Amino acid sequence: MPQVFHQSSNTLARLSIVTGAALLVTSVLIGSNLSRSPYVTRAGAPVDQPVPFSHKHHVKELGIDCRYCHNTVEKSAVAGIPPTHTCMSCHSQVWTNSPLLEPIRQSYLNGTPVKWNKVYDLPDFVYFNHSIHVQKGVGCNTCHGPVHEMNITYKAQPLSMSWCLDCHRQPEKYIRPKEEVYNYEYKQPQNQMELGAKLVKEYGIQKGQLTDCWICHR
Amino acid sequence: MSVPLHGIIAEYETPEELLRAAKRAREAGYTHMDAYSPFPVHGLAEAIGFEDHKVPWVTFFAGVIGAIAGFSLQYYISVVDYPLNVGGRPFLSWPAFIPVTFETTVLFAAFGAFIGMLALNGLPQPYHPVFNAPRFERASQDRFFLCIEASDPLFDRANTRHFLEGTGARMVSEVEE
Amino acid sequence: MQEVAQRETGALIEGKHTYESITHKIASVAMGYRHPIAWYIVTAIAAAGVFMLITAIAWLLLRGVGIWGINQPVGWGFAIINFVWWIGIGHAGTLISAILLLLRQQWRTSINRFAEAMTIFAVMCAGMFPLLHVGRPWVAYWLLPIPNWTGAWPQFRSPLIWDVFAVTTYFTVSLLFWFTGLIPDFATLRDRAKKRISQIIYGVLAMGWRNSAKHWHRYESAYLLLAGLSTPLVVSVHSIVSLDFAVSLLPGWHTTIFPPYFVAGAIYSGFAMVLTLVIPIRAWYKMQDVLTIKHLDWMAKIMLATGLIVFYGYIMEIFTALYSGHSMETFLVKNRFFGPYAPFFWALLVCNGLIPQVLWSPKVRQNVALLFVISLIVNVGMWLERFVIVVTSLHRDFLPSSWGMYYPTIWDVMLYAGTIGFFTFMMFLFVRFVPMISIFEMRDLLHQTDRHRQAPAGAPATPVATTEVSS
Amino acid sequence: MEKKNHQPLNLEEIRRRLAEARGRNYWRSLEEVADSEDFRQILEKEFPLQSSPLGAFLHRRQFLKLMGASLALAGLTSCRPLPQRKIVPQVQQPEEVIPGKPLYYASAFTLGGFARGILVESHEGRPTKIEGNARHPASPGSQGILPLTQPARIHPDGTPEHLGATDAFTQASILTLYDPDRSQSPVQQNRLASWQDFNTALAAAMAKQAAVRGAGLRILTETVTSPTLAALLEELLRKYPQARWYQYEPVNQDHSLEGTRIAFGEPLQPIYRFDRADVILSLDANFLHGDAASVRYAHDYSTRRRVRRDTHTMNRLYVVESTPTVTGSVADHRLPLRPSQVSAFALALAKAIGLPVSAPSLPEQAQRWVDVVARDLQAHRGRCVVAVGETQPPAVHALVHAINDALGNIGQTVVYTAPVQAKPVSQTEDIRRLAQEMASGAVEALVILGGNPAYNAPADLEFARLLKETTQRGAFTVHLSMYEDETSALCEWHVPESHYLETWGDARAYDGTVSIIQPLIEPLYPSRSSYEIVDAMLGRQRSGYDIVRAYWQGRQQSKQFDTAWRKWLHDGVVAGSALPVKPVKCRLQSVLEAVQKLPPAPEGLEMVILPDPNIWDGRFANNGWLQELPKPLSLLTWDNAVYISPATAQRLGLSMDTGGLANMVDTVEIRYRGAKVRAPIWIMPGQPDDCITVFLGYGRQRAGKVGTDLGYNAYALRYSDALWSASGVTLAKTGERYPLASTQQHHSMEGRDLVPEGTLQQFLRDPEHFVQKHSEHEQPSLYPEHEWEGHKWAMVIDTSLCIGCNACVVACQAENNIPIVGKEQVARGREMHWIRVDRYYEGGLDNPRTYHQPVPCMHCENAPCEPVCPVGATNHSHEGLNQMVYNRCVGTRYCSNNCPYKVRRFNFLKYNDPKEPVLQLLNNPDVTVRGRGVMEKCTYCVQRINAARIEAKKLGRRVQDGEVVTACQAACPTHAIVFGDMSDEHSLVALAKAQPHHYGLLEELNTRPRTTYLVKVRNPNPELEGD
Repeated sequence: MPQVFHQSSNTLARLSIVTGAALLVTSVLIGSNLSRSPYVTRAGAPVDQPVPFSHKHHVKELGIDCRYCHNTVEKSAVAGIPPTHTCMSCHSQVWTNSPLLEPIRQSYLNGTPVKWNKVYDLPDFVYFNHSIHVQKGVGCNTCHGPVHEMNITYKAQPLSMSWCLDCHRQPEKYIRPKEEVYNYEYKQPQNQMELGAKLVKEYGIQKGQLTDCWICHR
Repeated sequence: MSVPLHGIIAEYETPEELLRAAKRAREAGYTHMDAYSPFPVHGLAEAIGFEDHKVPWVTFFAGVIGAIAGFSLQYYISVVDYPLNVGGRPFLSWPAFIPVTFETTVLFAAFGAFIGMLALNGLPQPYHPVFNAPRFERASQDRFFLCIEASDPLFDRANTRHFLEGTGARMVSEVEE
Repeated sequence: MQEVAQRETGALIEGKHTYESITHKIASVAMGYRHPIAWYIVTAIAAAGVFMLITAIAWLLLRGVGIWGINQPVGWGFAIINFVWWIGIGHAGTLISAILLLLRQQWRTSINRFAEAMTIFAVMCAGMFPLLHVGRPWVAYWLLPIPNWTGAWPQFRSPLIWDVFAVTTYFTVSLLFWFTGLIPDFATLRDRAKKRISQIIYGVLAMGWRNSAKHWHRYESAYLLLAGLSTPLVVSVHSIVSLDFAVSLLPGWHTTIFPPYFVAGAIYSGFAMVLTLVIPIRAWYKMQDVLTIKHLDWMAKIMLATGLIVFYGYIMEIFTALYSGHSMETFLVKNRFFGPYAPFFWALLVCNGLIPQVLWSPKVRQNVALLFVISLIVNVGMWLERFVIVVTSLHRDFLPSSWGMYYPTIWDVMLYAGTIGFFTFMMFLFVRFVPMISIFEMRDLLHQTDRHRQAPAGAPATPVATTEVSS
Repeated sequence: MEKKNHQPLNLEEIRRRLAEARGRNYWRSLEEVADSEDFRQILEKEFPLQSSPLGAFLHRRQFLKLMGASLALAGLTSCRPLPQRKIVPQVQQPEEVIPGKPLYYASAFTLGGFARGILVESHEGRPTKIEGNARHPASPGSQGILPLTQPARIHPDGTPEHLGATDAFTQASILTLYDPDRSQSPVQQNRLASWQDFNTALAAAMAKQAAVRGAGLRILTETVTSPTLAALLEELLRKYPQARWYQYEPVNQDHSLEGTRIAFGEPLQPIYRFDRADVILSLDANFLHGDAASVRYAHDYSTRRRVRRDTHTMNRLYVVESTPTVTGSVADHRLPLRPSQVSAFALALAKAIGLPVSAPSLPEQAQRWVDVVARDLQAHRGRCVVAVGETQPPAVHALVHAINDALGNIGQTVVYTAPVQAKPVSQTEDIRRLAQEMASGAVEALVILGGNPAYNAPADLEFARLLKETTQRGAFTVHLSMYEDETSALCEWHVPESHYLETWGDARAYDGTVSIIQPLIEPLYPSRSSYEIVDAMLGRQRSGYDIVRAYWQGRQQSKQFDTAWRKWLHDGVVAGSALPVKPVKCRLQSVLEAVQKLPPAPEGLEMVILPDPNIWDGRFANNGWLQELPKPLSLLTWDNAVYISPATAQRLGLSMDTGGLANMVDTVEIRYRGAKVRAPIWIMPGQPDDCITVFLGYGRQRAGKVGTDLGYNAYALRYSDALWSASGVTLAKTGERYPLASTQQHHSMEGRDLVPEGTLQQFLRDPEHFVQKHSEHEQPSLYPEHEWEGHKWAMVIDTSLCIGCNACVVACQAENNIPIVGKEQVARGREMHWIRVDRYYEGGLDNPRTYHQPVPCMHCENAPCEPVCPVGATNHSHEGLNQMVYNRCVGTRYCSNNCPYKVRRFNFLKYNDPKEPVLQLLNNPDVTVRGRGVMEKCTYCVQRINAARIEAKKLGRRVQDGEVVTACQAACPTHAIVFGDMSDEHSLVALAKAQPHHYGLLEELNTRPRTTYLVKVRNPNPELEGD
């Protein structure tokens, strides 16, 4: 009498196969989505700073130009974090005794720098050069997002390689006239693709080269 | 005792006896039946009037899909999505893409054959009424069975039983649903 | 039980056997059988090997491949040698079960299950090496085409990618083929099982197989198709492995004859390994009457044949090298003959070329002990072949300034020995829990050979009027 | 002071712990030191800000990039979220500093007192790379030879800056700056002390000496060419009239100074003008390597060896030498002779050109040489040079001056200036006198400024013993040095010396040109320069800057001093400070007398003593780059060996086997005047028979974690009357074998046409068919041609010019963060150098012809490494660069296997472990630090290409020729390496590729290398062909 299993086991068997397959698919989906999620990329997550510096206040409300503080953005690979001295050039006059600014004053007094937390942190094998990007019409907020709306600064983009490639493959999708680079109000025109194509030619951007590994990795 | 029957099953000692019995059952006009043997017996399927050639087709189409999937994967990666100058070779270095295409073909085809066979046989199916038949465990060892199912239009508890007993069966018994 | 007369054509199955007796003989090994002491000893030793393997891998992951003997210029050492060697060993399984099935060779029946198991475990061992030999194993998954946020993909011009696909396909298909073959036998075991637990286990594995003629019908065509698919596969796998070398431009690697003679070599070593394993097990489990001298004889013949092809390959390699007149090629031959690794080369010729020639004599082919020794020698020889190909080609290539030597370290050896332990361990577990010979095919074989006999002169089938209904 | 009221640290104890400790432990144990109450007090008292040496530095500078570098490993291996990293701006941004942009400052590196001009690349305040200063006579750039259209560098103030050549020492000197083994605090009698303690002690000692007018005060320096330091010392001697200032370093100029004294009656500095010479004869003069002017000489020499389509003449170089050297290896004709025979050769030559000398007999071949060479020289009167090496006795130097005089070369190809040394004395005499005074107990205060006499003074003086006794006698003995070395251990006081990149100073080049040495960085540890010490001895506390500036202000009484000063700093040279050429009159008589006194040729084995080509006199023993740098010709690393000729080795039954991983060689015991030294042999083709060569600089006892206990100490064999060569040496085979790690195991070309060569005559006869070419396009391909766009970067290396000095190798190592792997790994064949200089021999063992072939990545257009990479980690850029992407590499090593040039290097282990934080400061922030398990290789210095391209693109122009200079190219003294864009047919590289004698290595493989070569062209004398 070889009847080993109960009738229900048939359903059970088939069910287990179906669920097994389903599990496989979902786990793959979850995995791939997780790896792109802000949890991993930290995109959109505000980063605490020793001093709660508000770009919104300084940029939008006071209208200070990006380059006032990030003064090497046109010359160097790094945009530059302002030295304490830059802060004090105003804050020796205004908010001179605001408790929030205490670390700045301390730094200025005993010459120890302020240790800010990095918001845009590329892996060490990636070499990004600000100066060439602003020279070729990549706007600040194309990568940095609506900084002028940020009270506490956060990373607006995942900084994944595929994200970089998106623009390096088709710069015309994003670039704007040089003079608009620092304009945070700038809106892409309807004819972005034509404009982009025109600018790519005008700025002598060699598209093919932009996907060479050694453009970013060395 | 009106237990619904799955059918009536007869046990034989040799494949030849089973074959003969099956043929006679066909002649007697039975259509819904199945034969059980511990190893594939040639002509048995025909004897119980069973033809099925789906498995080769499933395999074939799976293979074709595999080939297309394999090659287009390589084409998309090397030509469309991220073309790279590798050692001065063209993006579409088709000769280099042959091996992988071949492998995916075989892989898909094999899965086709395996899954196709199981699916068409309705496996896995751990429970089946025929297992209720007495001594049926011998079907996977040294005995040969012929089962005429209750769903058969000509099926009649008494007649069918009588018929089977006339086919030189070692033993005839009823199989519960 | 009916009595069975002595069969004349019984060289493939000896002694008196009925379906029942043969089923019992094989199935019982997997269920409630008192195993020979040898089984425990070998399994214990093999287990120790497995631990060694684990140690070697742990240290490797901790320190990096620098613990091995590899260097510039010899970037590949034991890892790749062993990879090729193991892959080769696997081939006999597929060949026996697939090609011989297509060729309707009955004698394959009693060894195919065993050989297929060997294939699977050999490929497992082989698969470890490419994975472990990379500098950063934790990113080895980059060799698979997984969509990822770097936007980078594998590079399909590389033979290593071909390997990935070839080996995984090979493993999967072999597994399917093996399992398909096992389904009816699992059913047998399920039906023979006394204990509930083994009933369930084998029952699950048998997936409700019930030996129905309809099942058999589809089953046979599927089985045949899988065999048909495995046949080109087995040829392709080692061809592709050989392309790892043939595609390069290194003298001694850049050789068009590689694919065919790698495949031949693979089968050669595969059969050697089958013999190495079958001969003792056959003795320990008293399988002489199903694994007969005739089987060994046939396998020996195949070894002889493939061995000759391989030998021809060596000669052609040397010939083309010299005939090409390419200074680098001729130097390579010179270096193999008289260079620092010459002993390995000559040993290889002796092991693979000379010694197996004794198989011409039937006496040798039917001398179990001798066969066993020869099979071991061939295994060694095939390993040496890979060593010679990998190392002697690399260590002296184009620029004499960058010539060097390769000396394996203890870690190379431990990893290699470890895989052998793992392989043996798995084989013995297989023998313990799974019918090592395909039972239903043996019954079939028995039936085939019975055909010639007229029906047994026993009492005709007498109807037994039974009224009780099974419940 | 509080020293009394707490238990002082026992430094011996700490050193023991440090010796055992490795890596992080090392630093932990150092922190143990730092944490000790004692130490912190000392530091805080001294440097309020610098409570921890490294920490202080970290606070002072901005460190985005540095932190990058230190996390590079984590970065390389992970795509997971990294730990939150800090970004630290400065408090006040210095004017010229643009974060992320390097600055270049001119300074000078001195070796043996002689300056080589340098430009130092500085990233956010940390020097990372040294280039030659083309404005400096001792580190000439390629301008003049190669018409550079564009400056390679822009100086902070915007003026164009050409790069000059350098030697390996200069390149590697920056590693010493960051050496974790440098001494970091004053030490008194093995106890950590403070600078204040020292100053107190020094003041006391000086006061004591003031009483006796300095009768017991002795100062020992190395060779001093610094005007400032000399002035300070003179001032000191004026103040303490009885005091003495001695100079000693093992590799000095005694013989050449004495030679000029004999020949001209006064010590002079001979300067050769190889650029004006048609024929050059070198008598044991290795003028292309190691000499104060080597880089310049190599440059000048190369101007007459560069063969192009329009070339008609070349100079011809004869070398007669007692040890194979790079100079000999590039000679048109080379004759190995024992040192005594070289002297004899000089005499015979003098005789042959008609000087009244009696010539001893010479071997037949040498005699034939004399006749031929004499004829050739006389045929080029006034256009030839006879150069003599320091190893030859003074009389021979004098004789050579006479020969040059007789050949009318003086004033033409050989000129003389006043000595460059501030005080041209016989240093051997100096050290001997000091030793005598120490023995007599006359020395009460001994101040040793730099140097390491206890290790490297002549053996017969027993300086170490005397120094120990003097200290024990209670004398005030001080040793100022960067390491706490053998000498420090025997002095009462050791005080840490500042690295030259940390301090102010000045020095003269071989021609007297003065350079101001300006620091690039604040001292990493509390340390002083010799200037500051002497100033302190004078009872002042001026900073190095004040001292140097004050001196020069005093010299130049002009309103525009500031302008001038700024210009000097900017240019790296003090304009017009070169010493004027002196008209000289050769006194033949005194020369002849001196020559009479030459000893007769000795019997038996002779011994040559040379400074090690990489470690020099031992001062670079702890410099890993130089230790792992293959020594020219032998390509040995991490050891010194005894060179011995094949025939002699055979005679003595000595052998070495090069089969295995390391070279297992016989060891011998060298016996000389009672001294016994055990050393491994190296059978050196081209070494004269019955003549061994030993090398100084090894066998250090207290060099540091890297350099201690390597090799054997040859100083034990060096006697004050036989500095460079000795006879009567005996060798005894010990029977022990010793492993030596050489980077090349096989020395013949196996008849493969790898380094084709030919003579000038052949070239002139038929330039076009000078080399048999494999045309690229006769090779059929299954695939279509690849289309290139934009620049096509390419390199051409002129094998006629390469002298095998290895400067390029170190330059590359410094530029590209290439790790050192250690002797065992080198022996396994795992060295990491991205460019190697292959050396092949051809012809008989006794005097083979030598070929040098630098091999970087070929950047093949059909790169065999690329198709085999399973993950596409190596592939081609649009500009034709063979890209290697470390962060994509999984490490299959398939690419390396398939590379016919074997230029790829693999990180078999974690070579680039960020163990020593201070070494992280050295990393070039523009180059990824590679982790374990990834492949790497020459990138054509892509970081420099990208920098140039970005600047060019910002200005909307193309990168122009000469704008990208690779590290190897910049360093090369003979400018044998040309790099540029071959798609621009006016570029130098395109011109080079258009030359008839241009070829690609292994081009028959159809790899289409972008790095190609020019055939080696020799200019042999037909009369000597076959020699």
